Amino acid sequence: MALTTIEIPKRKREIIDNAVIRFCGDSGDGMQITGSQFTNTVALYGNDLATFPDFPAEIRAPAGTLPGVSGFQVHFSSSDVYTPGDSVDVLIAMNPAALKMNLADLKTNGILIVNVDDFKENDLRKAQIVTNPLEDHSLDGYRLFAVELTKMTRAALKDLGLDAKSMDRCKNFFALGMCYWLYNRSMEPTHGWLEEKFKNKQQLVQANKLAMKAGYSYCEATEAFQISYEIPPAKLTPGVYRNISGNAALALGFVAASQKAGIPLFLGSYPITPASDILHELSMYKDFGVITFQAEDEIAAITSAIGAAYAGALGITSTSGPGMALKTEALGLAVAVELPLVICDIQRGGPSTGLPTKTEQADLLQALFGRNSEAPIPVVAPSSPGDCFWIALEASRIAIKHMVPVIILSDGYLANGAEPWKVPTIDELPEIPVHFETNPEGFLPYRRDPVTLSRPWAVPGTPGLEHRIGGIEKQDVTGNIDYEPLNHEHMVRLRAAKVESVANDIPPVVPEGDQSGDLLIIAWGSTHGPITAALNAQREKGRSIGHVHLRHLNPLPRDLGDVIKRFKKVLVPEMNMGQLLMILRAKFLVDAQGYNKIQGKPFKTSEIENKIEQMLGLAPFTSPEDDFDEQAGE
Amino acid sequence: MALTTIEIPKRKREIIDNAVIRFCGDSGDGMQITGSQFTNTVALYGNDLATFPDFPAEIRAPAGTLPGVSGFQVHFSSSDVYTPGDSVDVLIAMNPAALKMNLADLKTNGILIVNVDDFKENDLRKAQIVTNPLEDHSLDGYRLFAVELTKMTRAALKDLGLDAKSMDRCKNFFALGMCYWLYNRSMEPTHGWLEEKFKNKQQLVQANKLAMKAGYSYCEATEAFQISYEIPPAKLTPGVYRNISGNAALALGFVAASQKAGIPLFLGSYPITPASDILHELSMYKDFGVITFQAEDEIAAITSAIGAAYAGALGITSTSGPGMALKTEALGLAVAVELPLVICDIQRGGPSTGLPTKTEQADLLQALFGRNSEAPIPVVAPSSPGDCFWIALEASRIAIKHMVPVIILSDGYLANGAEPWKVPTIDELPEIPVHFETNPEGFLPYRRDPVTLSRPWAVPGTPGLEHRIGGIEKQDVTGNIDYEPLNHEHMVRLRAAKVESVANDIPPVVPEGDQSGDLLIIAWGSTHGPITAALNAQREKGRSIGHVHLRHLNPLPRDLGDVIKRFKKVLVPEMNMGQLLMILRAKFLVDAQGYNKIQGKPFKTSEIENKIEQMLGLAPFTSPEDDFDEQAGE
Amino acid sequence: MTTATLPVYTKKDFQTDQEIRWCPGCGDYAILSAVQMVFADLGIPREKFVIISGIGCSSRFPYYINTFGFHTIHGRAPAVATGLKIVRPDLEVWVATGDGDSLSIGGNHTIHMLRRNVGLKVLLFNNKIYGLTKGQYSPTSEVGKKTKSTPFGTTDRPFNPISLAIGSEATFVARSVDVFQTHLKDTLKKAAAHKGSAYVEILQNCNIFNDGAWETVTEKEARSENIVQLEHGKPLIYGKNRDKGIRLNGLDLEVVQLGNGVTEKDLLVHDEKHPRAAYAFLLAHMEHRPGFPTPIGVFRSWDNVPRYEDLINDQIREVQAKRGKGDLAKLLRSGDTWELKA
Amino acid sequence: MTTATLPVYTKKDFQTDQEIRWCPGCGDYAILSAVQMVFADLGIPREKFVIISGIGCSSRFPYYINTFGFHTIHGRAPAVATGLKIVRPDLEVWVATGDGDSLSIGGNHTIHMLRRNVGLKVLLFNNKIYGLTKGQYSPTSEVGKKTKSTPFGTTDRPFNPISLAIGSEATFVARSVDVFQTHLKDTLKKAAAHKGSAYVEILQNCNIFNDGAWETVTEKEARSENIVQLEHGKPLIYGKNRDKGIRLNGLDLEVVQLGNGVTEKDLLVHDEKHPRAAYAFLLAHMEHRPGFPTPIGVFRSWDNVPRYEDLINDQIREVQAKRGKGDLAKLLRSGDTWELKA
Ligand SMILES: Cc1ncc(C[n+]2csc(CCOP(=O)(O)OP(=O)(O)O)c2C)c(N)n1
Ligand SMILES: Cc1ncc(C[n+]2csc(CCOP(=O)(O)OP(=O)(O)O)c2C)c(N)n1
Ligand code: SF4
Ligand code: SF4
Ligand SMILES: [Mg+2]
Ligand SMILES: [Mg+2]
Repeated sequence: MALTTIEIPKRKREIIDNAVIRFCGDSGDGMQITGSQFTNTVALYGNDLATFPDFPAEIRAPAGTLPGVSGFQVHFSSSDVYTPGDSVDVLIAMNPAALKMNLADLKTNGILIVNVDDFKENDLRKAQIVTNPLEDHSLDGYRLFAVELTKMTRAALKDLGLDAKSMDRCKNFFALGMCYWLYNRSMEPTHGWLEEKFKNKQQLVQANKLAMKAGYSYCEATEAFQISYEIPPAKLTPGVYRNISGNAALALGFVAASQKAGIPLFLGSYPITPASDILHELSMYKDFGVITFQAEDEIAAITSAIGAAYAGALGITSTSGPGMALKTEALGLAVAVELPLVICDIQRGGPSTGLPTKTEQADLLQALFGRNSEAPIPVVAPSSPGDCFWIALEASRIAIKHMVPVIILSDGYLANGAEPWKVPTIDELPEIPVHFETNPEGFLPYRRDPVTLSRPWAVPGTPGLEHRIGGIEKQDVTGNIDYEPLNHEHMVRLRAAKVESVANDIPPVVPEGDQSGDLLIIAWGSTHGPITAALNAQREKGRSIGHVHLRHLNPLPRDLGDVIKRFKKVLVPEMNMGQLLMILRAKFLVDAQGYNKIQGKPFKTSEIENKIEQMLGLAPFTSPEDDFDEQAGE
Repeated sequence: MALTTIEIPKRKREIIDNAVIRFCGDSGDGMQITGSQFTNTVALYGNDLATFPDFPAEIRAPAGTLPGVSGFQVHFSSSDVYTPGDSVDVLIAMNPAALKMNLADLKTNGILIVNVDDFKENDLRKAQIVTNPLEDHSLDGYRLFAVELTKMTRAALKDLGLDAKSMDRCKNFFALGMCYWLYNRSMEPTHGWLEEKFKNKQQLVQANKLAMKAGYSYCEATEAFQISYEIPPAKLTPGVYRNISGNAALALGFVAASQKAGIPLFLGSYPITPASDILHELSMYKDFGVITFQAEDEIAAITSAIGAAYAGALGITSTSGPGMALKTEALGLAVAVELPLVICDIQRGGPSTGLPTKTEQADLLQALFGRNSEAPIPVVAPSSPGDCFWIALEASRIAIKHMVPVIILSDGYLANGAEPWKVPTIDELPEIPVHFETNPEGFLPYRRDPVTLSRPWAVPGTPGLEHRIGGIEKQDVTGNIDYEPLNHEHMVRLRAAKVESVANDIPPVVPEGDQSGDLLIIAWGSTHGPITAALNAQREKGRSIGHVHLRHLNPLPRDLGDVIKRFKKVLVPEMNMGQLLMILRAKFLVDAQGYNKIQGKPFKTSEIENKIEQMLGLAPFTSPEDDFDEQAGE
Repeated sequence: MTTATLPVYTKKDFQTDQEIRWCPGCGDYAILSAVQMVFADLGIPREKFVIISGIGCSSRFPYYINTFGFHTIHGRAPAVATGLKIVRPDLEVWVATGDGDSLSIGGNHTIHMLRRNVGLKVLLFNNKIYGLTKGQYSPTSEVGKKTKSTPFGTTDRPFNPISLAIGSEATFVARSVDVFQTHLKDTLKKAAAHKGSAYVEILQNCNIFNDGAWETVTEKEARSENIVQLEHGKPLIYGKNRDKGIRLNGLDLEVVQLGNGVTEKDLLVHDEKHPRAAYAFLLAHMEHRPGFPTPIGVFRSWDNVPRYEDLINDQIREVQAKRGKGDLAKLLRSGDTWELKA
Repeated sequence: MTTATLPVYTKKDFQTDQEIRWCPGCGDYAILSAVQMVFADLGIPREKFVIISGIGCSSRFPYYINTFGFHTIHGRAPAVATGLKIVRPDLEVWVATGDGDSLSIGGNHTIHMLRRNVGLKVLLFNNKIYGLTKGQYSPTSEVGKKTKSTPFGTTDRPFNPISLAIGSEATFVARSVDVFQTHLKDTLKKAAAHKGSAYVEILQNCNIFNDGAWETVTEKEARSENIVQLEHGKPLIYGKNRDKGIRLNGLDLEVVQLGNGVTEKDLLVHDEKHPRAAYAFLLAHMEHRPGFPTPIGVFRSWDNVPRYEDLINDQIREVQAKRGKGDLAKLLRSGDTWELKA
């Protein structure tokens, strides 16, 4: 062991504020696990962070091809993090296809680690690359580390008696080890995870530990890396944290809502990307009495949930755009019979099948208006993965309090993205009081609470409350079928007023940033991160900007119009063609401007900043279309 | 015959401009036929006219009950007629239920004819009437004619050997005869109709003729009627006319479109009120090669039509609100694959099952936005029953020219209402050129026409054009699946631009009435009649008002904004809660005001006039809600 | 909630104050009356009954029965009822539906409810027509039928609701007729007693748009020649003089005349518990053949299959027995957590 | 348009330039290859083929075959194909679908297509799982299966696609297996030759989410013991040594060991033209019973039923023959018209 001594020069360790690192490779290369482990480790250390997984639409495209590329990005910092990062400090590319698909996002002079063993001619061909980028100087602007990842992993594991395939499966942990060295992180948390994960497969625990160690040592031993980094912990609110994705948080939120309400949770759902995980998560919570019903289609999914709500459960259904389109007739029924229901639409790229694995915010108008006739429904939207937990509670609260269906608009970015989430204690959760009618005295199915305008929840099986409900227009109070003209007008306005009354509980609007000034940004949903980051950056430059991020899209907060009046200009960035924009313009007659990006991926902070500067007359604007027109021609 | 001579005093005959007459009775009383016959006769005479049938939601409610009441209203005139009339000059009520449901619309001092034979205690009870209105002076404000309709009909038919039931079925023709006397009309046209209708049942021809004659003679003989009326023919454009309902006109329009385009017509449909008649009508035109497919549900209806369009047919589907809601996912597919398709939504009262037989305009936002993601579709709306013919041609033309689905928004009022329609000659019909791609050279499925932006229509079976299409996002030109961010943005904007390009063919907006001034009314669909009538009345009073009635709701005419600027105020009356209003406010930032009536029935001219005067500061406004609050209390 | 003594009801207790809006003479009245009587007889507290319907004349049913009722949307009653039944397996959930509602737009929910064996009782009002929309053909209308939507006759082969149900693995399938009140009530009671999905086709006359559609079955004179009653354990005999029967011939059925050496013993003895669903299937197809009678009664009654709602709730109970009832505070803190100290 | 000489194609002519995006090892590749070969063999011009699919891994099928292809939306392929086929009865329209696509969301369109007997050939890729959405159970998954959406096991009884099809009055129903290339091609050719709806269930392995689901049928060692081939006019013999058979026993089937006096003559002889659909139904349910093999081959092939698209087009031709082709000017002026002179 000590026969020859290699002298390792003391290398620089730099303390920096934040870094963005992206692992990418073939779907079979385990990039999601690698990214999650790295995330977990930096989170445990106390950094703030945000992640963005980006996996292919295809189930499993042929190995090494472009459609097969999978990626995972982590942004971690010693201060607040709002987005996974516009561009990347360190890119780990396991094969040529991954390199090709991801290089554009690497910063100039950024660190690029590639697995040279997978840059053979055949690999290049599968990635439709003509000349080897490792040789043609196209990577000259980066700090390239061409590492024999496969070979070195095999060497490290040669004594374990694994076959070649199994050994090669560990090469992602070699890369992970390198990153741990690079950012001075302990491998302990990942050791713990491996031991838990492969409890009964000690050989795999060993193999992965060894591979990781080898990667770490490789950096330590070679002189390739002249510098490593240290990112101190962030100043986060004290408490217990966990990493959580939007879909997992939604599921937890519903379990919490059902527990707080003291009624069973029923999910009727039909699998669809990117909503399926809500079904998967909730189907595990049988110990909470959660009922999950995988229906024959989206219509049965929502109508079974309506049946469950009728029976006295918290009925919910989860889906994405195309499935949402199928549910709209049933939504109208829920409006007419005034039963509580929560519908989760995890938006994805469209129209039609569109871009199933990509994110978009283009179902807002569908949520607001996608039903026959006047059938208003409250709509809420979470602004971050962790916020999905709270939005589930808020939607359930509204549904039960007002006896209405409520739509939650999440999106693919929130659903799959994850962030550290401060775990609430039980008494931090809102109360969700439920009153089931039991008194037959004077009972009438559409007699209303004067404040919430809700009708009684009178579930089958309650003696003396036998009554009939249905989707035909009915007389108020009695619920009897009624075709009278004036009754219809009354009922239409009543249903609208009931939804409007939800605004009674919306807290006053307090913009982030400035309370009045030059520019107000109004937005909703998953754009919260990049907008907040841009807002902070621009305000540091002395600009007067406020930001209202709407959680309630219907009804809107009552004082929103007043807030708008306090600003000179209004900007509405959305991942659609201007849907909230239209609502705001119509309602407030304000000449708000849209900033619309519809590329299946979130805004970059820099894009928002650029747009802000343009609105403030400080810079020309390069819109995504301009980019596009340059690149795609026509 | 001449044993005693009854001296009939010469009675007054008054020449008047117009009259509104309403027949109402039990569903079994044949009121629709009676009304149609009267309509037919006045039309043949050359009056302008409009009709409004109002039948019950129920199949056949028990005879004599309130839900069983059926009515038919005709407004006929020597000048232009725009609506069936706000209130009624002559009301024929065949039973107490009909009287109760319709009396409110009879003008003070109007003529009221009732069948006393059906005002027995039992009849009153079925109508939930406590005291006999014929006796309690509640009808004092009208010119009441309590006629023994049943008895006199039986007397007239006693020699024909019919059973009592068959005789009683003729009493509606007794009433019809009375009306012919009252308005000095010949019974000839109805004779002709009877002979045609009961070709092989001479007994029935005789019976109905006799009953009608008896009614006529009764008026002639008794002194009850002191006055009869004469309404001279109107000055209508010369030509051949027929009476046509909106649904029949739509069906004819599609046959015409298919003939002009030279391609087969395929209707995929699932029955639903009030759209079913389109299916019924088209299923009769087999001699035109029309294919009607009664699908298993609305989804199969639209998707089979998409399949038919793919095959090279003019694919259409017809439905109403709840069925429209079910079609939205498939609409997105049609947008994505860019195939021509026409969707007819015959709007009815909602939400959910709502008021199936009542009219409403509340599906506009569903038509514009009721789909997942950004899936723009041209939307057009007819303004009268006869216009339904032309709108079918226009929708087909747009669909084929731009390779897009097009939505037609009709409504229950247009669908069932009828008006005299000037039959066009073949060369008055627009051309609908169709180009099927046949040249394999350089063929690519998404290569576009530079002006219409449409892709080629390349139908299966064409040698050398084998290609694949689908709902996943695709590369422009090649049509290959493509998930690239910038390609997606390009395609989204391209699909929007394609729909926008439809505006190239929209003629400049020329308001009815004034071209600039105090008030601009913007409206669409079936409200055309009452608005035009109100406009004329108000302009005669010297007010400066224009009226734009939009046929194209998406895209809007390019110069609409300019027109709006020429007026001080904008009023948007709609039978919904303000849907077009929202679009106009958002697009033009104009503080347009809505006038919203949502009672399952059309505006009255007087209501629009009142609103106009209020907008002009000339009168206080009584909204329908005010009415309501007074009447329905809570 | 449940009292020690069983409630005693009469038909009246199941009537509502709502005006009935079916055409006079409609077969729906008879079905309504039979159901009200059967409900009264079952000895189950009234509040335990729920009737779920879709859209159609038949789907107006819930308004006229004084229990809980939910008139939903076209075709979706089985799905609404499934959600309800899973949450409340203790309720008696009946579905009222038409041939259009259940077999056209609602076909998918129907077959899935049956394969899952959800404990619902389904009343299929089969009048071979769309009544409420005024007379278009339905998926049970015979080929060539002229209707509002097929002035030249239909071209669609109809479903046989019984064989479709059997093909969907239904555990209880029966047929009765609106005007055969005793038979209908008996059949409904059997359906009520069945544990899983009970699918009951009721031949119903729509006297307005399809009058006499079931004439061969209901017409007093002819009916005994045209119907064979399926009675468990009894031979398939029919005819005015009970002189005809159904005999098995290999895998086929044949009509035989009794006498001339052919006796009751030769006839097929009905077995509603027959282990092969193909048996009921064979019976169901009999009526399509010239010279064969229409079978009514219980085709199949197979009680060995657990109810869907029980399986779901059992699974929950099992997990809770093993893991204990869920603890929310624990759940929220599950997974990889870390604590940041102040 | 049609040339006098029949085109001569090879498999290659039916391949496209699109990268195939199925997981390596997926059973879909074998099905693709078989279909390409069969298409090449049928002697039909390439442009006459159209493949319509829904959504799922299997529904990517059209992209990889060089014919006309339309990848529609989930579950709706039969309806799209029906519209197409009615307008163009001359085309060869094939439907590619999965067990989720066809039997879950698309169940209604499937059963209606079959009852109507639309001339479509349906390839049901049955892998007993939702592949594309990454592993939830499907309506053909076995009870108790643990999947992403059922971590504690499913509680839904599955459909048997064959019996559901027969219950829907299907005229051609067959089953084959992805890896049995010869059998698969034979079966596809028979489907191609059938006039009406041909429903072909193909047992397909999803090696990612449900690997080995059909192991008992495909596993080299065991397969001959677990499969019985249905061949028209041949007895139902199976087993490695062809020493087992299926015998009819009343209305039931039993497995018998040949020898000891039991000979081939005692066995059920397969009759795909059997006049009673109950026969095919009986065969279909065989595999659910312990000790019974899984039948593959053509269960039922019944050619006496006209195709839906022909009936529709015939009706149009008849009306046109009787009334003449429609005259638009006349039509517009039909009904009660009147003329107003200037
Ligand atoms: C989504 C939707 N599509 C269509 C309709 C129109 N509709 C109402 S009832 C009905 C069919 C009725 O037939 P059936 O189910 O046989 O009931 P019946 O009236 O004969 O009892 C139809 C098509 C509807 N209400 N909703
Ligand atoms: C309306 C709608 N709902 C849900 C989905 C999501 N989805 C896509 S494929 C699929 C099921 C796939 O299973 P299967 O049909 O068996 O095909 P396989 O992938 O197994 O070949 C589902 C649920 C969708 N695309 N559209
Ligand atoms: S239309 Fe037919 S089914 Fe409907 S209520 Fe009338 S008779 Fe009965
Ligand atoms: S997921 Fe399964 S069915 Fe889909 S491509 Fe992969 S192996 Fe085939
Ligand atoms: Mg019916
Ligand atoms: Mg599958």
